[in-house]
Amino acid sequence: MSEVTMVGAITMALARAMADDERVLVLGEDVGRNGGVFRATEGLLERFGGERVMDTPLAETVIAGMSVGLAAQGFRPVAEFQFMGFIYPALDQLICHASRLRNRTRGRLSCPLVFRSPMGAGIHAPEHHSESTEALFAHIPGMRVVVPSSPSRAYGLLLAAIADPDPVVFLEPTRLYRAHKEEVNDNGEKLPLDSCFVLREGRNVTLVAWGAVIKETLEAAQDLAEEGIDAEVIDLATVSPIDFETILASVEKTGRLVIIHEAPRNCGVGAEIAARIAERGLLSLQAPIERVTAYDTVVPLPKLENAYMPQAKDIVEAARRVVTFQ
Amino acid sequence: MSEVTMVGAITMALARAMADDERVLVLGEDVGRNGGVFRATEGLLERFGGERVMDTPLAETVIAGMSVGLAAQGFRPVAEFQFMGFIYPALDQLICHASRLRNRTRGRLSCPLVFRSPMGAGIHAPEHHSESTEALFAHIPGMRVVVPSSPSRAYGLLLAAIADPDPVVFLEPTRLYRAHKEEVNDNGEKLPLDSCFVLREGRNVTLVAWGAVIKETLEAAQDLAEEGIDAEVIDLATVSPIDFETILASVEKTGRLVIIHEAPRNCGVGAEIAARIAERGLLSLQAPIERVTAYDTVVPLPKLENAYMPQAKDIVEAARRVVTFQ
Amino acid sequence: MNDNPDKASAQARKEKIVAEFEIPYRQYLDASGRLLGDAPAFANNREIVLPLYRATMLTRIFDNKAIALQRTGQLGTYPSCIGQEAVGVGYASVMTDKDVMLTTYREQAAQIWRGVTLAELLLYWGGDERGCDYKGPREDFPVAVPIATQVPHAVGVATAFKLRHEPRVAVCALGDGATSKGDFYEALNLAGVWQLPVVFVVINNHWAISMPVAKQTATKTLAQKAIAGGIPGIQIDGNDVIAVREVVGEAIARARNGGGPSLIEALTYRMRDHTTADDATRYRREEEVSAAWKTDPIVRLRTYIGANGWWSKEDEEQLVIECKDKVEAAVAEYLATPPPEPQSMFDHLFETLPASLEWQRKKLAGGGK
Amino acid sequence: MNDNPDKASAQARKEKIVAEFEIPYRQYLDASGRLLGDAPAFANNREIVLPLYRATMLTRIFDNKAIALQRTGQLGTYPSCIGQEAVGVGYASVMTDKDVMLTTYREQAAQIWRGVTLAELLLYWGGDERGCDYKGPREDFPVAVPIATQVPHAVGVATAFKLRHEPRVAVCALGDGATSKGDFYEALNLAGVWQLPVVFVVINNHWAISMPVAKQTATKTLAQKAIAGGIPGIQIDGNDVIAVREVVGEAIARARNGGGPSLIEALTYRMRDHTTADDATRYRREEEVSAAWKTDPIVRLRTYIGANGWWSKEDEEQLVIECKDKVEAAVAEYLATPPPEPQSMFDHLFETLPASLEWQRKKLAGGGK
Ligand SMILES: Cc1ncc(C[n+]2csc(CCOP(=O)(O)OP(=O)(O)O)c2C)c(N)n1
Ligand SMILES: Cc1ncc(C[n+]2csc(CCOP(=O)(O)OP(=O)(O)O)c2C)c(N)n1
Ligand SMILES: [Mg+2]
Ligand SMILES: [Mg+2]
Repeated sequence: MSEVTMVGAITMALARAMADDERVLVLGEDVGRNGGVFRATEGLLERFGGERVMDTPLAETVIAGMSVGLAAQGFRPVAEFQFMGFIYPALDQLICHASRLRNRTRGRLSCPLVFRSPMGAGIHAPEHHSESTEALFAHIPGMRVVVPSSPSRAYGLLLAAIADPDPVVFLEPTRLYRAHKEEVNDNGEKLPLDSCFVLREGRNVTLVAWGAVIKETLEAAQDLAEEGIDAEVIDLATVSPIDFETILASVEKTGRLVIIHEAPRNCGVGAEIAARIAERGLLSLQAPIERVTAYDTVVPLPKLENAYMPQAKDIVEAARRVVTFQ
Repeated sequence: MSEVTMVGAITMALARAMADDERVLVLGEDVGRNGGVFRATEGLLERFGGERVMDTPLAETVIAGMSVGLAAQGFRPVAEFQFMGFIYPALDQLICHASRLRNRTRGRLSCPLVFRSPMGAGIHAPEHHSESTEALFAHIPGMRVVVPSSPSRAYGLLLAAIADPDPVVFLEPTRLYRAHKEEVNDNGEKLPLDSCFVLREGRNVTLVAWGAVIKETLEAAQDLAEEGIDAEVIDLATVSPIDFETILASVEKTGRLVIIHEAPRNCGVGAEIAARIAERGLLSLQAPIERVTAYDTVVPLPKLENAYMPQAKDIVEAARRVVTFQ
Repeated sequence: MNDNPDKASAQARKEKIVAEFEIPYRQYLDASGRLLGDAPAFANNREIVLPLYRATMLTRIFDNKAIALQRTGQLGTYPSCIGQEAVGVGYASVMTDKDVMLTTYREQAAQIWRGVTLAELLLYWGGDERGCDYKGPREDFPVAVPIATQVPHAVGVATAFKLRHEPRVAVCALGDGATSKGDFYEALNLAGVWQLPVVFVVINNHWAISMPVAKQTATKTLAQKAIAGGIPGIQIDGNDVIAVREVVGEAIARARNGGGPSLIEALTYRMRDHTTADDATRYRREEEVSAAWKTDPIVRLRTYIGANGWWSKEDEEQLVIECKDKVEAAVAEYLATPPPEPQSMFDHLFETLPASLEWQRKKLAGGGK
Repeated sequence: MNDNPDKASAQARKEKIVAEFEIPYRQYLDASGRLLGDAPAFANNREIVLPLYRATMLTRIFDNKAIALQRTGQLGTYPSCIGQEAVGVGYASVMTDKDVMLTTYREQAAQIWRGVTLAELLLYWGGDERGCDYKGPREDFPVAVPIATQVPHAVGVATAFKLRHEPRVAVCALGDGATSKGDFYEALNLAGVWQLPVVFVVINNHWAISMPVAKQTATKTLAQKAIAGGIPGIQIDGNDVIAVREVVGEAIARARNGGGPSLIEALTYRMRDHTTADDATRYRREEEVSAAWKTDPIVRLRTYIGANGWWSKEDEEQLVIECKDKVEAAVAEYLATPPPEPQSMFDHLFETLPASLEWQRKKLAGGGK
């Protein structure tokens, strides 16, 4: 057991996966000697060598496309995209090939790859370094989208993503990379994909969130507790496909739902959760659903990023409204 | 007045816009001599010349990026992407630049461009020619997404899109291109963006749809009428931003909502509409919301595309369920 | 056209030159079917040449049949490779079973040589994914419809070979239009800097739907695009199956032996419409097409093998009958294949369908939604 | 390295050569500050050369100050152009106000010459969009952070100039790493085939964060990538402001007069960390950096103007004081600028905010959600 940050846990998971399975490769820009701009791949080159930790030219389209080729050949490429604002050139390969190769060939070829990328605002970074566009990926059939929110979940989910026989987009909230340390046992144990994590049980209101805002959501739950509002906090974790049964069961218990995400509101993943409740959980709803999200604007430069991101008090207010709703 | 198909109305609108505003340019692959693979730009080269109707090399990234440059310089580029399956290389420019240039420069530069692309299945086309991924575009702040569903709406909405000072992605259902003819008056009159069209008034259930499935939705409304179910049919038309007030008013009247789209269900635009009702229209809902959509699979090749696309009877059954719901 | 644009001025200024390049060209069998000097030895080996001829013929007859099937509503949109058969047959003939082919949608000639069955091709173009489950070349990629997107896959496959120290080569076919796309260039550059075992065969059939090459790029050749990736580039007569086999053979051998990637531009011509959905008379002149027919790779090769006394009128009639029989048998198999079950849409979406999607599969199996 | 890889073999085989290319190199002021033969006339014109020197100095002092501000938490992540000033100053000095510049994030030298104010630069790097509302060059593009994405914009701007028959040129700066991206190549190819009035200045500072050029591409030069677009390519000493001004000047003049696009590779060196968030000691040797300092464009130019008797110790001290005053004034203006109003996020999202978003703007104005 050792105390690690989330980025440390990610490095630990990468090293573990590479040690346990020689098909696992790490590639991307500056992932070698430099250990990645966030140091997520630190030490891997030294330990596993240049044939398994590959610095690529600055070319996201070919990083994505060559990963498809490597995966079809039986490797397990884990490609790092330096920031989420730079992963868009990879969308074409994800949509047209990575997510379809197995289906297109009726299982003859498959695409067990992982695309890792930092996500989210809150670190006073330059333009394009603060994106939360997980909804774009979640809408693509044939692949998974995973967002960890703690060192231990990052460790177990990344191991599961790498072991998964299908494509996984693994989005890492930069704001949490070094937010806190946690005991993580480097035992190679995976956490299940396609399932939520109930971080806090509660009777009065269900708070569903993922990624960096899990932090604010847990703070909000604390504050609410002091007001006597008992909030259940669910970390969606696998953003697509959604483990809806867990959410539904919680809403059937609490009758109230607040969804929190850092992405813009319109057509965000929160909408899908709300829609499913409106389809299958309507009768258990005792109040309108609320979404606490970023605004439908471009992520502002650092001077305004705090005004842009959902804050704990926004979550508290929303929860209060749904709980006190008559 | 003349009877035209939807693709004919689109050609008419392009010609009208080019005649009325010399800043309007048409560019893309095979849009010149060939008149576009669907003939949407037929006759424009002959009439407006090669400086305003530009055949580009086969390179979607630069088609998108050069359009940003042209727009920033005061032109009104209307770029055609040959099929929606080939527009993905343009996403990077749409997300990072077209939708942000005005905001980034505080209005110093802007991006009045239109990206046109055929969309949807149902014409027995090869792979990648049957996509309905409007949700990917709808989630991007700072731009509009418009989907016409009749010759006259295509004409008026395309004129509005071209005249609009901000980026518009204009998606044209191929299944409707030649589905039927309609009297369209080539008078240069725009239709409003950001607003729905109520195609049929009704008291018992609200059917919201857009694009090709408007056809099945209207058929369903007919069938429902024969059963004594009076359906209101709303064409969303501008998929983003959504004219929610019109939908809300309708649902407050009918108390029942069925959303129909050809795109995969998960994180589709239908989810956003359902979510907003669950937030602001919950109390007027007398039944769970239903979504009639394609499956969360890759669009199958032609042999199975009919099984994949929503059919009128699926809409009828969903409407019946919500209307008879106790 | 802009070959060495600065050369004159540079020399005038006696400028220091830091890099020089040249693009060679090769042809062995001219348009009239005459073998030119220094042709490779195999050109005189009927055991090697006749199978090449048979393969081009089978492909031609298959293509014509496929077009007929589409016209009669029995096949989907179809892109024939009529006129380009020598390219596909030529490069496929120097690949081993262990090599991997990645291509666009117009490489039936190579696919058939590689062992993709005619029935599989018909299934795919008839709108059935099962047509991509090749029983023959299990590792070959299915055709990539989005232009140039297979080129990055090819460098990935080549990287796999290199990492495993396997003597295998990835052969990637792409069109002239595809050379305008960034994917092609990014892959080319990666292949160069990692010295990957990959061969890029650029099939310059002079048209990208309605775009002639001259409107696609200002370069005098497409072969010179290799210079931007720091790899060898060469142009050949793509209707000369001897040149294709020889030059691609050299490139594959070099790649196999650690000599790195190369790019070969094969000059040929798209004799027919882009696909059955296209009408080429809208944008290209009939004279150009009829002139191109004079360079037909099949006629050329037939003249050659005939002149060598390897091929009689009877052989020809015999071959045509054989090919037609093969094609008809495939058509029968194709037409007799029942359509896939609707719920098969979910069978290979993931290795194991996520529980949350089970209800969709069930609903589809039940029919309707 | 792969220059003319096939040449030897080709000549051996007496192969037909269908295209030849060469990449020239130019330098006028060597590292020791000595002017070489056939230098352009303006090199002897103090009225032209001294402003170039002043500009490099102002940029250097501004960069150092910006780094200091970041270190003390008063500025965001900052990418200095220390060591590369001669490139930016050189090409900007031959642009007219009507020309348009498109660039990456490391072109302060050119931006300052173009009239972007120091306060605007600080605002932008301090995290405030208002820093991109340049009061000076209204049509210049804001810096593009996603690598190479400005190159397609540049060909669009150049197309606009060509369509309007305006004698204007788009100048696009990009880095060595950017040349690996498909966007760059697609734009290059389009510029070539449409013969657009655009000049691509590839700033080869030898590093892309931790990637040396040798790991970025196998090409001997970056200039040769122009060959793939069918346009002229030339390599120059980017720390020689005389060469930059002369060669870019020729290219701009050619483009302005309908002579089409060209690409110039300027050899320079990134003296400092990639940005203030980077630690270059992790991946490059100190000896390499100290060696590079010997080629410092500012020292070189100072030696030259000093040797010409155009520049005294007093002039130097005077200039440094002037620059520091300018920078301090800008810093004061920047620090005194109140942050933008939260709801200003919505002010320029669209020309007119859609009614459906009004509530969000109001909520933000009210604070909280
Ligand atoms: C990315 C992309 N854009 C557009 C298309 C539509 N399209 C299909 S084939 C084609 C022309 C391809 O020309 P070329 O590469 O020369 O291959 P050829 O058809 O001549 O074999 C185009 C534009 C596509 N398939 N993919
Ligand atoms: C598309 C994209 N991918 C990755 C990045 C992250 N990144 C920022 S700068 C940089 C290196 C750029 O190198 P180069 O083009 O040589 O410019 P330089 O920094 O040397 O001026 C990278 C990889 C980015 N900004 N954009
Ligand atoms: Mg072609
Ligand atoms: Mg660099």
